[in-house]
Amino acid sequence: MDISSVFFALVAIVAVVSALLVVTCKNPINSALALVLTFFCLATFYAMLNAPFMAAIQIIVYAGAIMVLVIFTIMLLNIRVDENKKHSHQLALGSVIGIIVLMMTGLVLTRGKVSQPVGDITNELINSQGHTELIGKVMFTDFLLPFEVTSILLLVAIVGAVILAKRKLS
Amino acid sequence: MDNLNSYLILSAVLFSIGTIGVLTRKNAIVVFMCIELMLNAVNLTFVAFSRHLGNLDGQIFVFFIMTVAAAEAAVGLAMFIAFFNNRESIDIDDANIMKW
Amino acid sequence: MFDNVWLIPLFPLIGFLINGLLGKKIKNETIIGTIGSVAVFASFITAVMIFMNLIGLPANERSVNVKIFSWISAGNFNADIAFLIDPLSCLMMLVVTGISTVIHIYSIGYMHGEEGFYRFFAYLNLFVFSMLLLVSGNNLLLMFVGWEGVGLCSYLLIGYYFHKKSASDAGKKAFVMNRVGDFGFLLGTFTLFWWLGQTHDVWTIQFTELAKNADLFPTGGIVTIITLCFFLGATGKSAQIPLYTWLPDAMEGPTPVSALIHAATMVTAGVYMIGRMSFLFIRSPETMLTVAVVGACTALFAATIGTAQNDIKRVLAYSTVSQLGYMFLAMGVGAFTAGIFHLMTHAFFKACLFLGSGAVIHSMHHALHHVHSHDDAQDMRNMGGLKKFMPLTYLTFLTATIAIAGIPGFSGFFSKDEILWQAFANPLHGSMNTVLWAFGACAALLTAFYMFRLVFMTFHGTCRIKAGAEKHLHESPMVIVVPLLILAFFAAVGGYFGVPKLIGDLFGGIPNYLEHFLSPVFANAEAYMHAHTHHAHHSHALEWGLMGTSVVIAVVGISVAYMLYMVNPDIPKKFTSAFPVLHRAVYNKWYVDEIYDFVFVNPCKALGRLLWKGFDVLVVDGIVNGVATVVMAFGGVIRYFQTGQIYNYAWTMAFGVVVIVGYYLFK
Amino acid sequence: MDINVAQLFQTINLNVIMPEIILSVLGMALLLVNVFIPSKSKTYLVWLSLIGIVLAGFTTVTGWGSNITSFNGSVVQDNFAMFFKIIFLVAAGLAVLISDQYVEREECNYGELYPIILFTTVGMMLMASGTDLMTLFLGLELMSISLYVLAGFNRANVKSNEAGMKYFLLGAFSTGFLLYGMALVYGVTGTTRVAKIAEIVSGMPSAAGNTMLLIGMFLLLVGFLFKIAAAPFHMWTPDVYEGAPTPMTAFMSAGPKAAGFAALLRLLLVAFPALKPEWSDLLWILAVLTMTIGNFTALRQDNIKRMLAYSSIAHAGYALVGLTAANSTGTSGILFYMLSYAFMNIGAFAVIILVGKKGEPNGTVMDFAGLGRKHPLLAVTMSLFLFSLAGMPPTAGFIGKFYLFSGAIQEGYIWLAIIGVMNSAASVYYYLRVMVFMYFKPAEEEFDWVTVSAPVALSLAVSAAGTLIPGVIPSMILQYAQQAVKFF
Amino acid sequence: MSNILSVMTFLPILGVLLLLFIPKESKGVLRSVALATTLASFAVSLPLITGFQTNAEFQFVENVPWIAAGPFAMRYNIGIDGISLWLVVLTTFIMPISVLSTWTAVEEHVKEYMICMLLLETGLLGAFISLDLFLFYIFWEVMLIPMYFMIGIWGGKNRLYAAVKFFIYTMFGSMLMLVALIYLYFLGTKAGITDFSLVHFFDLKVDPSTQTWLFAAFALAFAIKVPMFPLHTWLPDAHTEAPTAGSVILAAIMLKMGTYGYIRFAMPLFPEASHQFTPFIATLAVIGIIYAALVAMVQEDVKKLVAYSSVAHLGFVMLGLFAMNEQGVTGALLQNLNHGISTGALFLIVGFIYERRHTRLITDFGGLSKQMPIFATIFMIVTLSSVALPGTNGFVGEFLILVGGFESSLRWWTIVASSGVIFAAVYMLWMFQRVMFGELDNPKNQKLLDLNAREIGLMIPLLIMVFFLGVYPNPFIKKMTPAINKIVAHTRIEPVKTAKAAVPTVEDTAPHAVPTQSVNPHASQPVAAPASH
Repeated sequence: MDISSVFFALVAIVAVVSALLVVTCKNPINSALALVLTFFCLATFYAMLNAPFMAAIQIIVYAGAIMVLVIFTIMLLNIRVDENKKHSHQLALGSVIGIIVLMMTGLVLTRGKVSQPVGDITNELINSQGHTELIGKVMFTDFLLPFEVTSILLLVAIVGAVILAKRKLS
Repeated sequence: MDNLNSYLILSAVLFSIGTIGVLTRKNAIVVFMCIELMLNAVNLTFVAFSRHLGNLDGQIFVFFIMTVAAAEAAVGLAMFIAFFNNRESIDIDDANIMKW
Repeated sequence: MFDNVWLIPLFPLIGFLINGLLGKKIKNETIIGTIGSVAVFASFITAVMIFMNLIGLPANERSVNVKIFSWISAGNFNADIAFLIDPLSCLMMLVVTGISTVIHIYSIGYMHGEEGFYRFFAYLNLFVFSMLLLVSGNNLLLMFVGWEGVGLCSYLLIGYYFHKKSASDAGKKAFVMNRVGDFGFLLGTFTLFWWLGQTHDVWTIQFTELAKNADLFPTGGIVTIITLCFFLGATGKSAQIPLYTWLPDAMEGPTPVSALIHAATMVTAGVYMIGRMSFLFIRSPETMLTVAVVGACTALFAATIGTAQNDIKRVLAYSTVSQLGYMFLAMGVGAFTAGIFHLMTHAFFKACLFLGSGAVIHSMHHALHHVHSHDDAQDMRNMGGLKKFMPLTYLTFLTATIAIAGIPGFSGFFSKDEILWQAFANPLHGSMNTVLWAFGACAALLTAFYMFRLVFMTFHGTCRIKAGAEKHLHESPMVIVVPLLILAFFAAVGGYFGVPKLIGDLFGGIPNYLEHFLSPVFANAEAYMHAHTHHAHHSHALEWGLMGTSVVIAVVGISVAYMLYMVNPDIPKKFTSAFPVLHRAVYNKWYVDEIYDFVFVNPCKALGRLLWKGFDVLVVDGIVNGVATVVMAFGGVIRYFQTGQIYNYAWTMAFGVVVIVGYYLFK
Repeated sequence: MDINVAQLFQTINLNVIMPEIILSVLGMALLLVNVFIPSKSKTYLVWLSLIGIVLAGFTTVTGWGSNITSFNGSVVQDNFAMFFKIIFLVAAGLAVLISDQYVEREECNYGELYPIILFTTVGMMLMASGTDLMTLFLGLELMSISLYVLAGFNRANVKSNEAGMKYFLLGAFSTGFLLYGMALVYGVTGTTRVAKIAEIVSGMPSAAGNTMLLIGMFLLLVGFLFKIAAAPFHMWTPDVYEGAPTPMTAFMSAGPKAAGFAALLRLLLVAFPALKPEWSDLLWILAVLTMTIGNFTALRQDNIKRMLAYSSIAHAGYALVGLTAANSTGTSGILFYMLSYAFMNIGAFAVIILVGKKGEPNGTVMDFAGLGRKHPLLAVTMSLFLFSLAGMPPTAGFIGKFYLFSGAIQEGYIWLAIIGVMNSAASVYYYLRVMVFMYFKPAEEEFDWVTVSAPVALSLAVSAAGTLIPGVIPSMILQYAQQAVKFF
Repeated sequence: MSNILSVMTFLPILGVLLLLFIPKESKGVLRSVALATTLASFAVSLPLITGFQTNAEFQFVENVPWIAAGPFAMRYNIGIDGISLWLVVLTTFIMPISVLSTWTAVEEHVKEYMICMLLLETGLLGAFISLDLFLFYIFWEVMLIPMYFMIGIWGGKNRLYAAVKFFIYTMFGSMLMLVALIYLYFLGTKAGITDFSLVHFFDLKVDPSTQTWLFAAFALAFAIKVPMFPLHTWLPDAHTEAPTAGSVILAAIMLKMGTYGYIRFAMPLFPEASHQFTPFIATLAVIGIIYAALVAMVQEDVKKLVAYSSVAHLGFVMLGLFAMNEQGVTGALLQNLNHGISTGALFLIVGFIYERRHTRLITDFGGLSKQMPIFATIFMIVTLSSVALPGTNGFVGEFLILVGGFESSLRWWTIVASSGVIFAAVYMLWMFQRVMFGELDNPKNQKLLDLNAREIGLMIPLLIMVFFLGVYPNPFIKKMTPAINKIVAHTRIEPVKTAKAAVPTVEDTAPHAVPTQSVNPHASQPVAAPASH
């Protein structure tokens, strides 16, 4: 068990615990903060996977943009604590289904057969050319169209957010 | 490759936790956060696969998922606000006018 | 000339159309009546001319088919509108048109002032048309057309006073009972057609063709089935047991109708049919026996009922049933000529009797009407001593009564005696003969009794009509009386067409015209009979003896009636009080109607109601609506899965994923 | 790994995505126009959008018969995609036409509506023409996010809010599964290009034994099954359809459903034909479930929008029958049916819009009482749509169903076809029920004279024509549908 | 004029278009236009009779491609032969009468009403002339729609239930037929058939077990339409609630669609299966005859009674069809016409009194003869025609059916069925008695007016046909005969060879099937024997 494995285990534990906190915290703010922690953990994993660009935008987009937005909304709406009333059946049923999903996914992963490496991207290449550049090249060649589509997607999101959230002028 | 499997298992765990959250939580924003958690689990899978396969398609995919997540966040949160404006609540329990 | 045979049914049809369509406009009774009568009379004349032509032919050529057009032809089934002219049909045409003419004329007087006078004549003409079709059609199907047609007219005419429930009930009953018989007729036709075609590739329903191929039929077996079916038809039409109950009820119709349809013509259609199919009937001993037994039983049975009826027309009705029984007895013992002979004589005297009773009722009605009495104009208990008020009617009535009672010299004697003799002597039924003869004889006794009871109660004794009414009783107008006289004349002398050889020889060889005339028609049957039965020779002495016996029987019957109703009128009352159950049973016609109601009518209605409310509404619609209800209920249930709660929806989705993934995982 | 720009641009053929470009550009332009022309009435936007839509349709049609991939294989212009694009354009065009009067009445007349509809259409088009999982995903998301907005468009309305929220949360949830499936497929095949996936899967010795691939494929389907409202992923449909503004409901019922089928068809028949034994069983069951649940629940609905929502679930079920068959008859049937469905369903919703009153946009079936007497023409049109939905000849709905069920029978799925037609017979009841109210019952209160604005009238005319004409001379459209599915 | 059939069929559509432009207030014009259209259609149909060559071929054929996409090729293929000729003419003949019959009864929504009538006519005619299975199905379904509205809008109290029941009942059956139709088509394509043309499928050899299922599906659809016991319960409801013209068309024409379907499609397409099902169907037919008669007997509503009588009559028709010999089929087809005329007339008659009294309960009447003599006469004639009195049309058909049945393997069934003639007399005459005879004691009936000129006028053609068909049916039969012979020969299982070979295969492959003719071996043997073949 080398050091990276230990590190992986530690971060993984943190990620799982924080994810659990997201689900269990009564206060949405706490959930949000726990989620941010999870995002950080994932960013760590990306870095470990030699994908520094992904780690960066993980933090920038998720932790930086999305979660700020979420927290802002929570504050705006002044939501403090989650419900007092208990919905035991909801909890139970949800948990059961979730756990089944977990077990099944595990089974799927262990039974499945992953493809052999097909690409030519190696650690050496990433180290030599730089991750961002490599990503950029692929994105603007093979995946140019999806990339362009994201622009419209974001435009729609903006316009939509404006329409939906605007208060009635009266 | 052990390494890949641990990532995959981890992402599966996160995905399931996210699912549980969606199924159990009542606050719409928390539900939304749980969905984000699910998406992140998927992202982890993608990146892990991408690394294993040695091509960057998976990472590109993650990039797009993030964009979509951002867009969804914008629209979703705006929607919650609109809902809150009308109902003074963002409990999904309260979204029950229409049924049957 | 034969080619013009279609004119015979056509005239009445034209009469029917004119009166039926325009009668309401014409209004004038005389014109309507004249049209109706002339139409029938024209037929009569034509029939006479045909008859003349026919007897001009050699005996073995007296069978002519006249095809008008092809009616139905499908596959190997072929039915033409075509007529058969042979001695039998010719005789029937003469009888039908002749008596019809008389009765039409009578009706002009009798129906005077009735509402729907035109309707009456239209129906009457239609009836004559149908009857002529029946007797002259050259195939089974055309006969069936007439067969049903007369049933229809009977229905219409019985229900002539349709506002009376009893009348329309009686009409319906007549029609339905006839239909039961028709059912048999149809089945017989089908079986005959199918069997002959199937086994011998002879696809026909034409009488002459069938007769030509008669030898193809075996004895008994299929023929028994066929003939029994036909006989069922005959019992319906000719009011034999078990389908006789409609006939007494049919007296609801106007009296001329009773005379024409329910005495002289239509009801004898069954007899005619058996005569027409004699070549077939003779080939089934079982059927012949059945016919004979049913005939004998009906003759006796109806006679018993006739003794206890008080309604003048009902007595005559039961008498008709009884006499028809005689005819069937004759047919059943293979005495076809005798049967047809009795048919003819019966037509004369029974028509006369009915018309006479009609005259009486007419008069009674008139008288009772004058004193505003609601007494029944047909009830003999209200009559008595009418002789002096309506002498001519009395005279004709008495003649006909004597004829029916079988007093020698009158027509009934010859025909009835011939039947009784044949019943006794004909070898067809072996040991049954005596029994059949005994039945016939008993019936003869009863006939003489109740007929004279009728005469005594009506015309003799004291006048029992409501006080003050008797001065309104009077003889009928000439238009009524003349037909009575004509018929009475034939009732008296009609028998001389068929004088038995025995008597004929006695009087210097008077030939039996009728037998000679009809013999080609029954030749096949006769030949078969001769070939297949051992013809026992009976002595002339025996025949004379039996003849004497029947005369004695008649006289005894008359005497008893005289004793009971003229000399000592208390005896019947004492008798009834001594045997109340018996009397009530006889008076109520042995409760046969009630039994039929109980056994057939009510169960059918109950079953219909059960099937409707029970099966149709409850079961079938229940299933249909039930399925709909279940589906709706199911929809009602599953819609509640749609709780409106997001997490429920999410669960469902996740659950779906789990199930399907699980399926693929553990497949 | 250098980029040869010239080579790169060689792979890009903008003609392939010309309709998308036209609509996107128009959408953006309209956003600006809306800002700079402060007119209270937005009807001009309707006509502008319509021009763009027609233009896009024209460019689509001119490409008929070509089969060009572009953007390095992430998008394709083939008959299949083009046929679906026409369907989307029809749906969008009709939706645009029926919106104006409604939003005006409901006082949510924001000019952004039309651009969003156009962007939605772009998303749908990408779903039809995308040959890369990423394109498909982004197309789907573009469509979905726009639809979330459209569902919640009437922001002052509680039901609209609720509809938007439900749609959003459940849609995002299903996206989670979709993405996980994509990830697994990516893991197994190492690519996101549909063509390559097909190549690899068919080359696999035991593709059916690879659980990861199977599950990946299935989770992938979930995302699209959700969009077409197939059971058990249909739960959102009634609520969202009921709550969303009626024109949006109409649009939602026609466009995204078609888009979902476009994606499903391409994935199942291009990427995973090798796994047909695996997915056809599943679809068989889902088709039966979907039809039955949809129809049976619709039987008991009084709210007409909700009823049509359940009915749209049922219709997804019918189309799934064709998908199960997966032969040219069935698939061309889907294409035909989706087009017909766009006409008839949007037409029906147009009538609902007209009959509805301000403030109570959720008409019940009872609101139709007496329509036949007061507005015979409107009632006749509605009857036409309903008969078509019920699958009565001579309407397009019948021909569509005929081909769908024929496809199943051709492949030997007799029982599926029988269950289908039985469902179809049961569905007649609730369609007839509307007609019962329209014609057989008198109006409960005085019926206001319905005003029909020009765009709505046009949309009704087009819908009616689109419902009736293909029913009488269907080969006009069917032959194109046949060509469209030829490459499967 | 080579496209005479198309003109005839679509002329009513033209009428519809015309009606659309006539304001709904001018009811007289609307009615006249509708009447003129139907009359024109009738006039156009007359050359069919004169121009019809007496042979077994389809005539006046129009055959052009219609749909061609994917595996399917549908053609607009129409034409008539002896079987459909008279049904077509019956349709065009009845339609003007129906239009005229509701001249005054329908006062509301005249325009829509007339449009419905005309659409209905197109649907009916189309179904009778279609030689393309798909085209037939289209018309078959289309005719439901106007009828549904006619019952639902202009019907009686319980019209809603009746209309919906009618529609869904019929729809249910035809849906299964659709599946069978498609299945059959694909069987055909395997054998090289390239379109839906009926004639191509006649020669298709379908294996017996498949035939069983296909036949069952077809038979179910047709049985519902006929309607056969126990699928008849929609009929009394539909008839009772429908307006007069609706009932007339329903009884006179629409029900014929079921029997026509059997003879045109179900039987020749699936001869082995037809034989196999014969005892079953005959049993149902006979049960229907007796059952409907018994139920009719106790009905309180005149219309319901007539409706049940229809069930009984059509039981006869079914029996005749499944006798599968010339007489039986001829009789059945003739009876189709007869039933159309007689029952159509009966419904008109019920309509007359309903229009006057707004009730159809038998107990509300009685003694009408006195007040309405013309009516009484007409009613009587029609009643008698309905009870198959010789000389009227009903008799010829019924007799031929029974003869045919008797010659076939269905002898015992026929014997039972024959008793139907008794029951028919019972219920019809009893009804007639209760309505027309007796005292005129209900004061409301005492002011009834007799039929007016219009009413008499529209009954007269029917009465003429009653007698014409009764007295001289041969012209009708002659035109049918070649076509019937062809179908009978086609449907008949060849006597010696296949009769032996077919029976075991039928039993092997279809153990679930209803008893085959082997149950009645001595009966089936002679049927196949006629030397004419």
